[in-house]
Amino acid sequence: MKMMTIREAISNALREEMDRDDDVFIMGEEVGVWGGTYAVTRGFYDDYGERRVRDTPISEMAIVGAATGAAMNGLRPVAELMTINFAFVAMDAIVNHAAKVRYMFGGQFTVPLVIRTTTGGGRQLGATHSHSPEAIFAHFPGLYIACPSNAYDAYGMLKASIRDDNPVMFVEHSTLYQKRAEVPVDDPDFMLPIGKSNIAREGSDVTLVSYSKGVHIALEAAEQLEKDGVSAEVVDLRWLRPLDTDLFIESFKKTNRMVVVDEGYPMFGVASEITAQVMDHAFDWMDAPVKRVSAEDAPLPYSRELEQMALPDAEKVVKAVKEIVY
Amino acid sequence: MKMMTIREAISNALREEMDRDDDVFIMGEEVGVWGGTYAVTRGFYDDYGERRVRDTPISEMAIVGAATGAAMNGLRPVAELMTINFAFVAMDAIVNHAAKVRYMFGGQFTVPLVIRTTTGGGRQLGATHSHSPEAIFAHFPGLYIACPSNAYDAYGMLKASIRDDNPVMFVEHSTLYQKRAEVPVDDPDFMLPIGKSNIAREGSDVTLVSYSKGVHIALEAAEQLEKDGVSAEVVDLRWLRPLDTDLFIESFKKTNRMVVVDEGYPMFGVASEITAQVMDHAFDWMDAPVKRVSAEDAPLPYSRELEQMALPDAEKVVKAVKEIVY
Amino acid sequence: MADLSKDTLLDMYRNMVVIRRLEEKSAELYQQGLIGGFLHLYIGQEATGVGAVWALGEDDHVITAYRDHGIAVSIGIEPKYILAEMMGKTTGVSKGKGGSMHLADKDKHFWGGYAIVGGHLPLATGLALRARYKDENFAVLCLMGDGSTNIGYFHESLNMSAVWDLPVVWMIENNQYGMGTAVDRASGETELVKRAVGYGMKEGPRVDGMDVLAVYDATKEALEYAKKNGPILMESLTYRFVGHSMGDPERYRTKEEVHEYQEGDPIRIFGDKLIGEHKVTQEQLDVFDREARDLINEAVEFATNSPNPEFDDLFVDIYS
Amino acid sequence: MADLSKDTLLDMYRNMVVIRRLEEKSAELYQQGLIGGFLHLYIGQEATGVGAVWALGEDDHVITAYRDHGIAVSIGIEPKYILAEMMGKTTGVSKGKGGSMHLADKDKHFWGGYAIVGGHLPLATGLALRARYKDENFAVLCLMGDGSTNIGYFHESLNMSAVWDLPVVWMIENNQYGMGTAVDRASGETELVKRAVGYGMKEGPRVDGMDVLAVYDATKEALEYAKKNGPILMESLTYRFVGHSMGDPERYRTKEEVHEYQEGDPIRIFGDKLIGEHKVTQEQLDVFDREARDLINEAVEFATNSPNPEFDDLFVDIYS
Ligand SMILES: Cc1ncc(C[n+]2csc(CCOP(=O)(O)OP(=O)(O)O)c2C)c(N)n1
Ligand SMILES: Cc1ncc(C[n+]2csc(CCOP(=O)(O)OP(=O)(O)O)c2C)c(N)n1
Ligand SMILES: [Mg+2]
Ligand SMILES: [Mg+2]
Repeated sequence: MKMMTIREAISNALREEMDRDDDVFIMGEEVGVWGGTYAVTRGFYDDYGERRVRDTPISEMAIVGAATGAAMNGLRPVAELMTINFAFVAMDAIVNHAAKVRYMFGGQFTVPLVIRTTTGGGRQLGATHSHSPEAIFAHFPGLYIACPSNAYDAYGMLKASIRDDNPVMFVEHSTLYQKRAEVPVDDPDFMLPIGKSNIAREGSDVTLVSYSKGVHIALEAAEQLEKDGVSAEVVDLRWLRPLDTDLFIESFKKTNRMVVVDEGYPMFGVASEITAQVMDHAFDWMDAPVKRVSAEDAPLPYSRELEQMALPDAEKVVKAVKEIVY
Repeated sequence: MKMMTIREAISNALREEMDRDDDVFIMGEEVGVWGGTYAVTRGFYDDYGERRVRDTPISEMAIVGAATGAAMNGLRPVAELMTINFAFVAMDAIVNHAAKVRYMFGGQFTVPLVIRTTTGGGRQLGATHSHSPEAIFAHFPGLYIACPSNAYDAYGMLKASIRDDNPVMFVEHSTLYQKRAEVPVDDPDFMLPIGKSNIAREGSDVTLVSYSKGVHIALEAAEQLEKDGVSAEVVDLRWLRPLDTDLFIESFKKTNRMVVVDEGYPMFGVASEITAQVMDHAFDWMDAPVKRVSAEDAPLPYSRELEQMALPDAEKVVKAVKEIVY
Repeated sequence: MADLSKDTLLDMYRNMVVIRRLEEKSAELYQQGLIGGFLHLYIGQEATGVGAVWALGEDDHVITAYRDHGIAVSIGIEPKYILAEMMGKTTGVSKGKGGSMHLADKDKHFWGGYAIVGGHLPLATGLALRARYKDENFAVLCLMGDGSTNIGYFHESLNMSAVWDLPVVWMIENNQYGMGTAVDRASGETELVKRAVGYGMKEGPRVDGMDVLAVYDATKEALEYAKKNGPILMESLTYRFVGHSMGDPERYRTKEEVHEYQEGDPIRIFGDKLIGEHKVTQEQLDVFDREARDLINEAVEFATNSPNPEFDDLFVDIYS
Repeated sequence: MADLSKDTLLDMYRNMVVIRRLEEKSAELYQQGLIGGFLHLYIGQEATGVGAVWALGEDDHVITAYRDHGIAVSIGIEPKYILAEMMGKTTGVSKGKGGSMHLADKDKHFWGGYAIVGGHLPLATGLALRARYKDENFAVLCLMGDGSTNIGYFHESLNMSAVWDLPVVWMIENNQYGMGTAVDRASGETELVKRAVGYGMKEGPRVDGMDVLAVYDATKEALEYAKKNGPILMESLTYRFVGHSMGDPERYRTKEEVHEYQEGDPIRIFGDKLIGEHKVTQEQLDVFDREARDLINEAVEFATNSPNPEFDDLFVDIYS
């Protein structure tokens, strides 16, 4: 075990997988000479050369499409979309090609592709650059969606994603790169199973479900709640697809109360689905309505204070909990 | 009032608005010489000429983007995307530009744009061409999403959309064009209000909520249920954004039971949001879990029988109702 | 000029005839409701598909758009598996999941037909990347329609292939229309190969797409060029004798225009050449035709008797 | 050559200086945490923005990417409204909703800066459509970076403008890098104006982007051309003296390279010309400089004292 940041964990995982398998390579905007916009691939270009660390033109459709073609033809690309906002430009390549070529051709093709990208608001980047649109990608069968919240998970989930034979959108949160945790670097084959979520904190009065940055908001809320005598369990989904319904339902059957925390737009979002799952699987355990704490239903504004008001925070979560724990 | 198909209703609405206002024009692939892939604009090219009925290259990003620019600069384009599947290629132009230029520039710009498109599966077009992805567009504030189920609504909603100053995605169902209904052609200013849903059938035991083709499935199910002594109310959402929560919640408070019917993928979809809304607004009225009948969680296959099995139908709705009405 | 044995020439001719008969039968089956979805026929364009595919070396690859039957036959997929696919059967090349627009055979290096205009272009870029990455000596032939050269995918894919010197032969099957839109109503520049200039890419020829041997020669040369130097953009000038897909009202062109092109039917042209220059008799050609009909009829029988997929198949092959 | 009065020349010079001082102050405010988000400075590129915008006629329009401060100043937005925007205040041009990357002033025909690479190109196509639709005599100047010429938006927007003969001047501000990627690592063809060929579009000049009058002249001519004939693609060859945005490690170029270009500072070049050819004194130029500093300092004060938006503002201007 070694203490490291999410940035280091991802960087290490990438290096290890590239060292293990020559077919693993990186492509994307500014991944090479620049060293990665979020510095995740710093040093890679010097160490692996331009064959394996490929700077691309600003061409997201082709980045995803070419990575998909390369994956179909036996390579194992880790394609980077600088931010998930640029995934909209490549939407068709992702949801209609990467996600579907296997199915549509009766299983002839395999797409061992990882699309790494960053998500999240809160950095004053304005409406087009501040999305947390994971829900709309998770809508599509054929993809896996990974949303790690900490270094340990990021490391194990990325290694699993790279070794898996299916297309994975690997969504990192742009404000979490400096978060530290212990990472099991001693085991070169350490992986976290695809589609398994995690109890980030145990509790008994209410279940807080989230993923990515929302987990930290939930944990902070849980601490505040503890002071008020409310014991909150925090479920870190880790993956939005496959969605591990079992774990949060189990937790809910224990606590009978739930708040879902999610940084995306509130309508037709992640929290909506989790709520509906509780309805499906635990109706008789509902002592109160499942509450959703998402971003406000507005494009994110530039202004710092205003943007912060639009985003979920621990205070909002605590407030939502108090509405249902009485 | 005049009996006509949805195709005719839309065609009439377009003609009337073009006649009324020279700034209204049509652009898109095959809207002109061909007469519209679904024959909605047949004859328009001859009648209005290529200034106002503009065939475009196969360039969806530019179709939406240019229409947005034209709208910002005072025209009132009705841009056609041949099917909503091609909206993925234009996703960024829709959700990051059409939907956001007003907000991002502090209200300086106005985008009186209608994007007409067709949705739906069931036509053996394979996985890439059979989406019903309305939910992922409805996720984004800044857009309106219209999903008419019949000729009367299509007519009134389209006229309202064209006259409104905001970007509307107007989503027609490709298998409904021949459906007939009475349309109030005598009133040139007939419009249905944006964001108001409708009771398509009254009932007292269960509320079926749907939109577009799903409404017809729900109505068919309601007839079957009636024979079994179950009285189903059918709510036609008409718009997914703004979402008229009031009406279906009111209905639910009367019936205390709900099945949502939706042709899209089940995860992070329309039915998920409706379910969550019930949780928010009518927890104490829930006598049974809200049920969701969506497409199966798989890309749509080509094979006719297999595709049909993947889609919602009246039988599935009846079955879902019977699980909660006892 | 192509240095092909008489046997090979006859095989190519046969190939063209099989495509034609397959297409005619498909149309029939479509009318009968036995084929569904969108059906895009290759009638009139056979010389392009056959000429181009026969030029491929053993290690080369091919990928195309939804108008893919001709490529599927040329690459060697038996018509029975094609028709089974079109009829949605489990014995189809794509197990009934793909239909007419999504034929493929990975083992034959045919990476499929794709229904999103331009969507397969970056796939071709990626398929070709392997050659440079692993220092393998193959090229990828990427066929596309004239209409698809106006979508963003075209630009990004061609540019990336140029920046990375990838061995792709970008071949535009210019049949003069994208659905009902004539090239000059859709493209600022109608000599589409000129778009190579913007990518510093080799501008290839505009070959007579009704002459199977001309297409063969040009493709062969282009493949060699691509392997050595990087991408090349070429056109095959052709024409479809039938509608864009079944049910096309064809308001965008006159019957006369179609008839005029039909005069230059690529199969007849090639047949005449075989008779004139290669001592083949009309009787021999007629035999090929009968054989093709039989083959297609057997294929229909095979497809008809094949099983439909079942509910559980819905969830098979979503993930590996 | 530009036939501009001395007063106009001085105003253009002043304009350039104001941009420079604004940019330096913005950097300072960013370091202090008073400006957030991404901040892309225009230092080094002033001659392009000023030359191009001053060439616009009263009815013409302009739109650009996120590197938009120089355009905003040149079009006549007072720096106080720009800085207020960057500081997220309600008095900002976009009411604090847009920030540095999203300045605009509809009344001045400035349709904004856009942060999605290439996203504003089709908007320009659409803005220009009005001219043909209503038979109005204006052109749209669309500025973009070299890097943005590789995205699908570029291809589709330029082609559509060509098919419809729209009055757009597509001007590439070629500062030689898209973030850290040099043009020849991103574009198969590095002479970017050549891409016009693929659209049958007028290939415009590659003008010296460090010479404000050269840019002015070329733009003026291009605007005339566009109004009469349709779109034209041109380049302004320039260089940014600072990082792509704040915090750029600048590993992709050497300090020497930057210094070399700084020798050709467009403001100094223009100043020297004014002194040498127009009998302007260094003292006069120094006065402009002081005035610019004062203007910017006042702007900071205005912005600082302006109110922040409040919670309810979140929901204002989503819809009209
Ligand atoms: C992105 C996208 N837009 C629109 C369509 C609808 N469409 C299918 S085929 C076609 C015309 C394509 O023409 P071309 O590339 O010339 O090929 P051809 O049919 O002539 O072989 C169009 C517009 C599509 N499939 N995908
Ligand atoms: C679609 C998209 N992809 C990537 C980015 C990230 N990005 C912002 S600026 C930029 C470089 C653009 O370079 P260029 O067009 O040359 O403009 P310059 O910054 O040099 O003015 C990139 C890659 C983006 N904003 N949008
Ligand atoms: Mg064509
Ligand atoms: Mg640049």
